[in-house]
Amino acid sequence: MTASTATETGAAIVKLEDVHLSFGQTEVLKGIDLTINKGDAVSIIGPSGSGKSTILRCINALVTPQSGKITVAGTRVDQLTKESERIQLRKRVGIVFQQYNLFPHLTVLDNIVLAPTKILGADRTATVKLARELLEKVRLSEKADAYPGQLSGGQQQRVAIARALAMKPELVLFDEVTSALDPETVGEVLWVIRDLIRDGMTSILVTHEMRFAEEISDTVVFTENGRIVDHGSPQQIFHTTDNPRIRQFVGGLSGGGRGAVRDGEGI
Amino acid sequence: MTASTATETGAAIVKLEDVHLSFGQTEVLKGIDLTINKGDAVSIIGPSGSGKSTILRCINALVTPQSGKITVAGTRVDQLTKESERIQLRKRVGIVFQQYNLFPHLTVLDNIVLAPTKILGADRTATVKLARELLEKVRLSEKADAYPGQLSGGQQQRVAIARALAMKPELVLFDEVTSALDPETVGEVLWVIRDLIRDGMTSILVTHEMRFAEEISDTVVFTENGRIVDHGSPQQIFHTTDNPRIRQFVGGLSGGGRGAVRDGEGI
Amino acid sequence: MSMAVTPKTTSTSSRVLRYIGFVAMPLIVIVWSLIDLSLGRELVEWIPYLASGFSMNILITICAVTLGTTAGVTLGLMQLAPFWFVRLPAQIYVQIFRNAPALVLIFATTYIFPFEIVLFGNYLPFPDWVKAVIGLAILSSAYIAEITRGAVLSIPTTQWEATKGLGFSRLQALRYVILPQCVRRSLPPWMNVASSMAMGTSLASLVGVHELMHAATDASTAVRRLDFTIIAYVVVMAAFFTLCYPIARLTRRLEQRFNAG
Amino acid sequence: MQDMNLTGLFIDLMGRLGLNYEFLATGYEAQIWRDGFITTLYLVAVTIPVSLIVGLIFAACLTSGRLWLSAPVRGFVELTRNTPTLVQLMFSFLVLNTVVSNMLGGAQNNPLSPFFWVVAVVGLHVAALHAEAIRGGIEAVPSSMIEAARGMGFSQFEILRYVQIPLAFRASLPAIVNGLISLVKSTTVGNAIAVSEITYASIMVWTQRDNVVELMIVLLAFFSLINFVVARVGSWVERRLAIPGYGL
Amino acid sequence: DATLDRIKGRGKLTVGVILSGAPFGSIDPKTQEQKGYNIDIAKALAADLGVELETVTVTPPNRVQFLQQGKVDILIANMQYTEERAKVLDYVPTPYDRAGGAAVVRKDSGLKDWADLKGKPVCISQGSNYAQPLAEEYGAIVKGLPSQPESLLALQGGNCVAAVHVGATVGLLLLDRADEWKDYAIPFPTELIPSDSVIWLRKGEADTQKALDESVKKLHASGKMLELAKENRLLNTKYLEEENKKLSAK
Ligand SMILES: Nc1ncnc2c1ncn2[C@@H]1O[C@H](COP(=O)(O)OP(=O)(O)OP(=O)(O)O)[C@@H](O)[C@H]1O
Ligand SMILES: Nc1ncnc2c1ncn2[C@@H]1O[C@H](COP(=O)(O)OP(=O)(O)OP(=O)(O)O)[C@@H](O)[C@H]1O
Ligand SMILES: [Mg+2]
Ligand SMILES: [Mg+2]
Repeated sequence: MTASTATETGAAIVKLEDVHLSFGQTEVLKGIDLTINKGDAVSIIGPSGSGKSTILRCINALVTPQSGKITVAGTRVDQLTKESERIQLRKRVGIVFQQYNLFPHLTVLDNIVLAPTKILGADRTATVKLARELLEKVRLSEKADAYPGQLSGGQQQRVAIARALAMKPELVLFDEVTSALDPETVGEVLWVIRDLIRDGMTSILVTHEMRFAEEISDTVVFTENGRIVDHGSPQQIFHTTDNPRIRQFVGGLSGGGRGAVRDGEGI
Repeated sequence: MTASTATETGAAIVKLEDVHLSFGQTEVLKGIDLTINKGDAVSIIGPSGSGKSTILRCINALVTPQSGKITVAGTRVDQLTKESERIQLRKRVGIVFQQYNLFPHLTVLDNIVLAPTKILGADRTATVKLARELLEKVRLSEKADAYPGQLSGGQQQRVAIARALAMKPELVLFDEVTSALDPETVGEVLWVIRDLIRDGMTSILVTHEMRFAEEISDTVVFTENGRIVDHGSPQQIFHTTDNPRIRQFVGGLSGGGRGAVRDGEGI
Repeated sequence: MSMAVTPKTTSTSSRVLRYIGFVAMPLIVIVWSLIDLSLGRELVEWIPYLASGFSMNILITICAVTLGTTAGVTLGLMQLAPFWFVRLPAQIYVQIFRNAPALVLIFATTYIFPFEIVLFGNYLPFPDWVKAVIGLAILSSAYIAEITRGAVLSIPTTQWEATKGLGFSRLQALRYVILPQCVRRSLPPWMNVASSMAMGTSLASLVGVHELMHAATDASTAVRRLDFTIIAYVVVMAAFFTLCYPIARLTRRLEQRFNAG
Repeated sequence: MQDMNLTGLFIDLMGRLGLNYEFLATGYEAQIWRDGFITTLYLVAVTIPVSLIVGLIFAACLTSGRLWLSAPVRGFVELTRNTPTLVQLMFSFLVLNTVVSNMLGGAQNNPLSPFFWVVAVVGLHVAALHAEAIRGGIEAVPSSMIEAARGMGFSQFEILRYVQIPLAFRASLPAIVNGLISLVKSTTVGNAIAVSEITYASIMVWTQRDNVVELMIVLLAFFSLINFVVARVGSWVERRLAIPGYGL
Repeated sequence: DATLDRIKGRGKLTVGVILSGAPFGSIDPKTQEQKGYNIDIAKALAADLGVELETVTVTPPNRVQFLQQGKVDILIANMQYTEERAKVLDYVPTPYDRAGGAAVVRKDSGLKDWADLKGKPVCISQGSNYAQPLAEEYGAIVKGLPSQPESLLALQGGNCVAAVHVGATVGLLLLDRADEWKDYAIPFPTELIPSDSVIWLRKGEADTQKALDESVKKLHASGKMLELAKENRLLNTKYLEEENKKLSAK
């Protein structure tokens, strides 16, 4: 474990204040408050449908809440009205999804190079160099010219991470990046994220890998039913919490996913 | 755990003797010997590409080995030459795949009823009754008229199991039935299989859920690289084996999938 | 979020268009006829003649599309057969007839089929419209064969695998599982074929059928008014539109129905 | 001279088979007929790119989600798909063209030739077919992939340009090739407004010589040849653009 | 021969007619029946043979096919005599009319004779036989439109300087619809390739040919042909009058 208690490494880079969001009739976020400092690694855990992905989408301006304040790196995200402003924000906040969604018609290298050159207008030679460095980082140097269809799921997901990093984001959001992977390839993706966080990248992870969340996070946030039920150091959430719901979720198979199957309870 | 040591519950229903199989140049099965008795539950575990799915396909006559004997319920599967004979066999051996592959254009009920009525020529009213019982068993009675697209992955997989059972098979093969599911819905599918096995259905499971395999199997088979490296009671394979490779696979994240993340090693 | 917005806007726009489509052209015809009453009278006089022509277009369209679909699906499946002696003839048929202009195919039917058949000493006329049906059915079957082949190939192999696992034979799998799923995928291109067959019926005059295009020319020739010639064209367009557009809408509705399922 | 002899030989040979190609020996008819081949090829060569480019623009409008862009295009697509191309062409040439002439102060100032109208009407008609096919392809791009691109800061247009169209184009290529094959055949409507393509030339010959069968055989062979080439090029492009791991 | 036997056997004469416009052939909207000079001739012939008449509308691409196939017995379809046609088909030697082309042009166009059409676009209908002489002799740029109405629309739209059609048809048009055509005239002094309109039939049907020829001659001699022409408002009946004189004199 790298760090465990409160989050005072730097200034707040993400701040959500009383964020409410509904899709049509269904209220999905019912007042979210969350502060994340520069350099932090925050994990969000919680049952399916509790609003984890939606929180990430709010931060990246992919959805706009009905009320509440969202500040990301000095920008009031909730007040952005123009799509072009949202695009500006998204260039600074990387996001990686469960379905890695590489562009199947481009090689691995082109997948990484496309956005920086076309969206940021970066120089191609420099970007290719950066891309190769990133591929090295995710240990896929030899796959630069392969197409996504020729890679395993774990390899694709690592490319997706490299693609997000190529935009040199100030913050990266990971949404269940290992859920679609077969059990044996989960490990390789988690290695990459662990390295990133060790290098000091600010990141927010939604994950079902409890053990992993415990190891790498500075703060763990537990959401349920559109609310943040509790947050604290991994030690607090995973071991010393009094909240019976969290204990159950963290402990049982039906609540905690595969991450929990070996500790003997819950089946 | 229901039963643990050797397999003497009944007569052999499946017998593989020195089965060799190649796809083109690549040798996938390199001499498989396996005996399964009536009423047994056998789990096959092992790393990706080790030939687990291929073993199931051989038993169901979906592929034919180059050499070796396969006997299933008295039929010499390896000697079947006509497609119609293979179809006869498949009617008696159910198989459920990782991608549940329900027929998207039919309701849940019709998915289950289609094969028995059209293939076995069973009476429709009786089959519908059976289908409703099976849906009850997999706890989906209320979804009889839904379309597959309207169900979650876990629900679809349970329908797929019901569909296989509707053919009243003598033996059911499960090929990583929970791998494509998100962590929270794995449990519901495993419940159904556990119930089935408790009811005495002969079944062969390929699975990555070690804890589950340990709990429900009579025998666990460990495959690697086209060979059966070891087999025995769950106690033997998971706890008392001397084989370092199996220890590593069962114990480490990189080897054992998510089933292992909570026991503190491997990350 | 734009995902959530898109279907809504397209549905409003198509609702607006639905009405415009049906109303616009007939409206032009009516307003014009009312402004110039002598033209209107002329048109009213000719409507029965034009209508009798158009009934042939409808008849031929329905028969040709039905026949072409049946034959096309069969040919499409033949193209996928595991035996070359089934596959090859179907492939050759499709390549030849898909590439041939409708004009040539319809004309060829006059050449190939007699105008009457002698049956037990009785002269039975071989109706001209049947020739047009055959010509168009040949063309549409070649197209539909390709559509069917494409649709079958686009069904995930895992579906075939599932049927195998349940003990379906190849034909049973096709009949109960694969083809029903092909319907949705094939609907839009099928509609394209159906509407081009409807348009193709205007070539039926080549084999001596009294159809709308020809009737409109007859009418223009007889009336000898320039404005009548023009309004006759608008009437022809409106007629074909009323024939094809409902089919187009129906297929889109079906498409959505299957999407929901 | 050599040429004349060859023609003569051909006519003679065909004559023995009961096919009348005697017009080839004449001046005027042989001339328009030979020109007909060239005009058709030219027409096809011009109309194909027009239909592809306009089809792409139409598809972009249809999927833009903006009513003022999609509604007119949808209206046009339905109109052109559901009315005979032949009538559209005659209407455009005999009515619209006259209107244009009047606006420009006389036919002599009107630069729009019958050839232009064939390219416009057939090109736009097939463009509508392409647009529907490409729209299907665009809508089939998984929404999660679009969200991934949006999450990276792509604008709507950039998503279309770099993600949706490349994928949709591949997915709809077979349908597009189908559209091009019917385009080649549709150029024959040009005869209705006296564009001297090959069917027009054939009509002019067979109305005088009544050798319809002979000319139909040539038409069949000629169009089959062009379409064979189109289909070949189509499958070549399909292979060139194929990407591993995707059955696109 | 076969055709005559069949006509007699069935008691029916099947005639292929073309509806190229008044006065030769068109549709009567009220009865939806064909009318015109060609149809009247067909009726008269059938009456003379003592059989019923059935007419079939034909178009340029299918007329010969229909005749060869036996779908029609004879063609009265504006097909002028040409040597090429005579090689494949037989015809009734006595013509029922002589017709040539007339050019409709704008009055202010300044065109005076056929030679003035050199290098200018000229509209015709696709069935007509004026294309070759217009192009080869007078150097006009010929544009064949599907039928006469389109050709005339193209003329009015300024797409060509002249529309050349059978003299009788356009002459009658300019008379009947003087308002619409007030800016147009038929100024050329001569008709283009005046030639004989004959009835066509299958090759080698000598008996039919003979029987029909007699009938046609009879119609000319009795003045019935002339009468039909006048009823249908053929403008130029000079040829028919000559024929009537010649034959009735015998
Ligand atoms: N576009 C949408 N329209 C309507 N409802 C939505 C939409 N997106 C999400 N929801 C609903 O919002 C709720 C929260 O969704 P969210 O994806 O944030 O959950 P989650 O915590 O990420 O769950 P999971 O672990 O399953 O990914 C769910 O009930 C979901 O059905
Ligand atoms: N149809 C095929 N053609 C060629 N090779 C194949 C085919 N099916 C399987 N293989 C190869 O056979 C080997 C064993 O495959 P199999 O699917 O049995 O492995 P598995 O143990 O089920 O792996 P996993 O856990 O990934 O499902 C793999 O290397 C695979 O690439
Ligand atoms: Mg989520
Ligand atoms: Mg497998």
